[in-house]
Amino acid sequence: MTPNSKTETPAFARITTRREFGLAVLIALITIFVSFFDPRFLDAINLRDIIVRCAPTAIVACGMMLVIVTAEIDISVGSLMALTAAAMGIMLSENEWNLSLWIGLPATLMLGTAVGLLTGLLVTVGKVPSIIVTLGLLTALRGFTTLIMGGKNIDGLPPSLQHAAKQGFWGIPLSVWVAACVLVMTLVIIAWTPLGRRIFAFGSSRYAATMCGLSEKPLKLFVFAYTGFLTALATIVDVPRLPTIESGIGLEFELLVVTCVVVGGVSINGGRGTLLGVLLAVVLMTMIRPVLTYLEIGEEAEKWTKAIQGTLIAIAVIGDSLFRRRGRGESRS
Amino acid sequence: MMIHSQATQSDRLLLRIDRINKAYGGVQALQDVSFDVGRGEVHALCGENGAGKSTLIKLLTGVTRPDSGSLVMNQRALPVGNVRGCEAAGIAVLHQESTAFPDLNAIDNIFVGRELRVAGGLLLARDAMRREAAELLEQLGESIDLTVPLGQLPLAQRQMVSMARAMSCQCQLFIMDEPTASLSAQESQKMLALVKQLKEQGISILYVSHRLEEIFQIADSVTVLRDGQYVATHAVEDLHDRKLIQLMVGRELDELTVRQTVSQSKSDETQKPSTLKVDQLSRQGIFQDVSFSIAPGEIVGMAGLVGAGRSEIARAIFGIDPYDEGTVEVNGQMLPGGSVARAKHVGMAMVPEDRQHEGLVLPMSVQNNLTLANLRDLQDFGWLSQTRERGQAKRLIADLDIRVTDPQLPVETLSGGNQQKVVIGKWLASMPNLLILDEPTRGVDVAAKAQVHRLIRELADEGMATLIISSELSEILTLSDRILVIHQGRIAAEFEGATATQEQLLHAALVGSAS
Amino acid sequence: MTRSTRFMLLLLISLISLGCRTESGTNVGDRDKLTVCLLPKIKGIPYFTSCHTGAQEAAAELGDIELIYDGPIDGDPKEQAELIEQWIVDGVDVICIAPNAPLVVANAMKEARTAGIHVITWDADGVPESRSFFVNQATPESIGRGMVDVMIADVGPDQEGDVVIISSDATSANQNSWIDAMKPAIEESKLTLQTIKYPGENAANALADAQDLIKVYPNLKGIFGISSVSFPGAAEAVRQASKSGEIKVTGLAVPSEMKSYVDDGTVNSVVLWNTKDLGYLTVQVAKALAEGRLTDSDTSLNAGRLGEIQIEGDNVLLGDVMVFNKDNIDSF
Amino acid sequence: MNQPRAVARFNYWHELVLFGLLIGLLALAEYLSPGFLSLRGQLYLSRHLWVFAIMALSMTLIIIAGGIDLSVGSAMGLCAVAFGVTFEMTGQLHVAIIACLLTGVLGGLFNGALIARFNLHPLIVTLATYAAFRGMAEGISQGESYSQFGDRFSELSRATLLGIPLPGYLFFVLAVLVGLFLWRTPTGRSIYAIGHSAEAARFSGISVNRIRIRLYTFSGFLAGLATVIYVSRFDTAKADAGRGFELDVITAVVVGGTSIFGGRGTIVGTVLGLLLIHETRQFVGRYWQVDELKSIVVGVLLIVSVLIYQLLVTQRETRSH
Repeated sequence: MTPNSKTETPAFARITTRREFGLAVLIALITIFVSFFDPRFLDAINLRDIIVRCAPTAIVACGMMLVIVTAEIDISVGSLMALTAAAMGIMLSENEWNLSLWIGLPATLMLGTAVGLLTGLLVTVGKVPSIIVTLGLLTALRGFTTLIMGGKNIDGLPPSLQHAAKQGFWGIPLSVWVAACVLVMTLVIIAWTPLGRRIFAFGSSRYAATMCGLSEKPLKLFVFAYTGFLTALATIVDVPRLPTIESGIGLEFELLVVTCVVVGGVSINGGRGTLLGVLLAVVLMTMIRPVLTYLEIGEEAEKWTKAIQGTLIAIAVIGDSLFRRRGRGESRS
Repeated sequence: MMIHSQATQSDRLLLRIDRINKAYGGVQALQDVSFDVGRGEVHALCGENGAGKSTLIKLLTGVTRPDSGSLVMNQRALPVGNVRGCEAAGIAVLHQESTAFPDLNAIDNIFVGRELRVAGGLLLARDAMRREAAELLEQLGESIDLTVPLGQLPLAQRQMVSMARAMSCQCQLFIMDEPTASLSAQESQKMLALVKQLKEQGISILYVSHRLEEIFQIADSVTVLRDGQYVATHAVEDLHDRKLIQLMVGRELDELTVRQTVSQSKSDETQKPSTLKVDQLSRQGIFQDVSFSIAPGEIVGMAGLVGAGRSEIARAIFGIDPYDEGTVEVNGQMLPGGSVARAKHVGMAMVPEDRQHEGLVLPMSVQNNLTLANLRDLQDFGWLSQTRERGQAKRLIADLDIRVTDPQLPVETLSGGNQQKVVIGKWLASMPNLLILDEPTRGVDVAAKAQVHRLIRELADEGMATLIISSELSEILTLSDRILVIHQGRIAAEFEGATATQEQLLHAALVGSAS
Repeated sequence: MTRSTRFMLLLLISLISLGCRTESGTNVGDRDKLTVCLLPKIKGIPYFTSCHTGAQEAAAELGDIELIYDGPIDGDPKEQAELIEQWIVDGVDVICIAPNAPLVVANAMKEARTAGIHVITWDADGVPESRSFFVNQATPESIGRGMVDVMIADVGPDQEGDVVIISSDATSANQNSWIDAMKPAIEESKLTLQTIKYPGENAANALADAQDLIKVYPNLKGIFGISSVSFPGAAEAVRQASKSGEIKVTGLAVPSEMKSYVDDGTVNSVVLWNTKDLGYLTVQVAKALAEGRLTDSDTSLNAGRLGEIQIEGDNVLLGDVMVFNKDNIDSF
Repeated sequence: MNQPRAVARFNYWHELVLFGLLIGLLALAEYLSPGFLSLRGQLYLSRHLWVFAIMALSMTLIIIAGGIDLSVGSAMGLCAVAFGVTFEMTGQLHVAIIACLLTGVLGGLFNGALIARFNLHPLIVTLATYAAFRGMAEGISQGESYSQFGDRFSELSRATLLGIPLPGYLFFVLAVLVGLFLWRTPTGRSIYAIGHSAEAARFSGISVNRIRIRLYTFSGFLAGLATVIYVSRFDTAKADAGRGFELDVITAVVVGGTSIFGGRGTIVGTVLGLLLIHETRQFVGRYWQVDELKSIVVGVLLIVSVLIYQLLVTQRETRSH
């Protein structure tokens, strides 16, 4: 950054140095590459499948993004997803309590929000670092879920819920509609509400925020509660799509979500990141599995799946920070 | 004690500061300070570093609260310790350090914390904010890309955005803390024009600056603080720069031109090879062609305005920052750039400007801080010797007269002066032969300051080559054998310590050449 | 800093002195009762829960048995070994283990035997010298072959076409051993094994992989879902793709879990054995072994409601794998 | 500063609280479940501890220096595969062990180089290598396990001397060395300084980057060492070795009083944290016989231990102002 560059940076240069651009190019390249091998990759049904799989990750990533923007982290969302799934199953299943949807779903959402709120309280009032709170919850909630499920899977969710999750409306499952709503809602929060601006302001500079008289507690309580709420929401719209509710639901989901948010360009030091970047990262991370299937890489190569995923994450994150280093270098300490 | 022209009409009076006291730790930052600011005037606040200006600003903006005394604005008491409350009362501030949010764009920076809203306060009035931001910036004569994060904008534009933020809240009193410190001459002129414009709109301005010519250009009246105490308020017509400097420094200038401590004649020592030799040192956009040398036992002062590049030169010499061209030689040994360890190895030591973050590890004990820079000298067969560690800490505490009851206490519990002595002591333990001191007495009380000065002189007499950077001219004049004045990254002038005067230094620092 | 030296020494000494109670181990629970530990591969999945039900039944029937059912909730074989070691210290009477990875737990099992505890394996065998008997419902060979046979039968014996396997993790020992048996069996048939997917124990990934496989291989005739997560996942994918009947899904699962898929024809046959009987028989064997009623040379055992059970060498035979379909699934 | 000085200056509150908790737990356990404290049983079951414990040492150093290493568990997987592959190729145990340690060192060096040289956030770097190391291990080994390393090797982790398993001695030697290193060497002191303020450390002439690289390399080395014990103990070298260990290790270190933000922590604390978690798991497993409870109790213990400490600290701070 030379101090005398008063002229505006050319729009093209500005776009190309952004994370979103890099991700979009990567997604495009991969798509072109795989559809060269197998044009069916671009079939509507496949694209629909990929979008459906993106939905739950995208929903929770919206909350996680805000958490990371405030320079905190929440690694308990996977276990929370299992807990809310179990709670939802127990409340709604015809083999269990068989409650009405109008009671069961709000109760599930409240449970998720409550756990998020608890995290927020421990972080703001209890002053326990968020990584520790959520690491504790990661193990504790998983154990608790297994305990209340008592070694059984839960079937018999209301058919209306299952139908909404599988077929949905106008051929698009409920989760996609909900994800779209959540994305819009989060976008509104970020761009159109004082709350969202303050969350970013706080993450950008704690010192400046204090000088402006912003207070920390309500912001952090909100981001954690919001993430909890969204996790419950993702559970409600996505889990009925699966064959059954088992205690392993959401295993390593927290890693996926955090990875998406980080790959999407949200700074782990807070303050910086865009929803578009996160969304693109979700798409990128989700499309790796189907891409490998479509490439028909064969049985032996299948065992390299994790290595390919890991390398891709490493390249996306490390390569990008190296690339971006040149543009910055100022104003952060 | 109050000499200021009492504004008799109460409607002429905007802000009354009445017998304010504030102490940090053991240091009295403000002591019984009282003065008034009139409506629609540009009121300059002057004083050397550590005089208490920043503390006063923090009190006025509600960041901290006074220990005693009252602040009255528009005949109503200011809500002390409440940022929003002070803002609502009509006080806006342009901070010295950037309080901008580097990741937010200009619009958000202007409005964070007091957003314009629609829909019953739920949503942001984005268009209105954008419009208003554009208007504000236009008033300021800036065309800024409103969508770019502020961190990517040049410094001057960031400053303008902060300015716009301050102006957006319909303030009656605008506090500007060193607004031109990091601006070029041209940009500074623009800023000054703005100040005049604001004044015409009937806004009072409390203007803090070290640049005297600016004060004479725009201020109506001047209040001088010294060592936390109120000195005087004068109408600017009654002052000239000499007198103002004298008020700030607190002594007659003539008195100062006579060196208090005359060092031994160095003439025979100039034959000795110099301890430090800097040749053609340059760093793109920061400093250029810096060449000088320091002989053993010599104290070289480095004067200049804040932001002139003094600290950056020192940091580059010490290996904290890289440099592009030139060489640094210590005792005949070439130093590779960018390695503090190497610099330490050849006997260089540096007391950095930012004591709290760079000089000390605050939560660590005094003893551990005192030994941090020469741990390797305290080891027996690879293990730290506790006896020797304790011994060294004890010796340094005694030698430097550090006031601490127990060396195991965290260093953050000490007063500023004692903390500074710890930083110096930490380096003395490694027995350097070249000491760089960056603002060695900033925020240090008078008694401790004198001790530090004596110490520096003693060390030089023992043969230490010393480079002192200070914004306090009296300090430079008192201590230095030779004085370099830095102006916009270059050595603008060189003076003999024995003959230089404050006026000469100021002139060189402001104008860039010797008078 | 001498203070801290003293402090650390103090800590160390008190810790050591604390531990110094030299009287040796006591036992869990009631001494009059026989303590039998049932160690599943994974605790908390329906398969082992239903084995547990059978075991409880036997324990209640036999009366003087205290049954402990515990195992790793994440299926970690390391934790199985740790549980065995814990039980050695507790001094239980019999440990019945379904080893997740035989080698990992072998040393612990041997030590348990040295400590005088009877060790038997069930559900899957361990290293032979580490246990006295294996309650054998199926070997990896018979499971793998069984699944392929069922698939061939479902697809039609002379049909050509593609099949795929959806396993668990690439490192899952059981699944890998079944795959080793399945490959030659598929090789011998007219079916072609296209690929193997490893979604882990993740239901969403299993469903996704199955969906993609259906799209990629148009000539796909069958999917093997060989974990408790991938079988329902594969069935669900076929159902959602409305290919029930066209693509056959088979695998290992507790019948009740797959009932809805069998009912609507997505799954013709589920390969398994009677899990309740397996748990029941295991406890029966444990009791007989502890009371000395069962020795190495025996060829049969009276196992309560199961009647006379064959013993072949050190294998107690529950019977071979069973195939559940529309006709008989309701009775389980 | 005239609050009771002796109280404020005592730096080992957390360790003392942990020690109290440990005693309380042991007493409760012995009361509820007689025979819990038998020396033989305790020593025998201590074998559950060593693999974690060894890795907790380097994790303590890294966290004190303000970093974190999420990749240690995955590094173990990679080391195990390196061990297995080398043994299969050469049939030589010592070659396999060297390969295993070397893999760990290289993995750690890779982490350290990225973090220090390119100034990347340790959480991001090790999150990436967390996935990459495990994936490479699975790919190279094709999911297969290696075994049959011989009885003598297997004996290595099971043999005892005076009732204490050999890995226990290894751990104690390492713990004492690392503890002394941290407490009594220039570099150890520097690690604390870096954790509190990397900038101030740099201004004191401490080679922050070099120390960081060495710490992560050491972490990788200990992951390799832990793998050797792991492989010996379970007779199996496989890509899934050490799955989930990173969280267990971090939990132990944090329960042991090391601040996740750096600058504070001791090896004594880590040892106490390890013991507390170990004994809690033992007690829960023995008393309730419900595996699910273990994770619940350990999770709650983690949160509560830090919560109590934070409450104590904030209280002390408010009192002193």
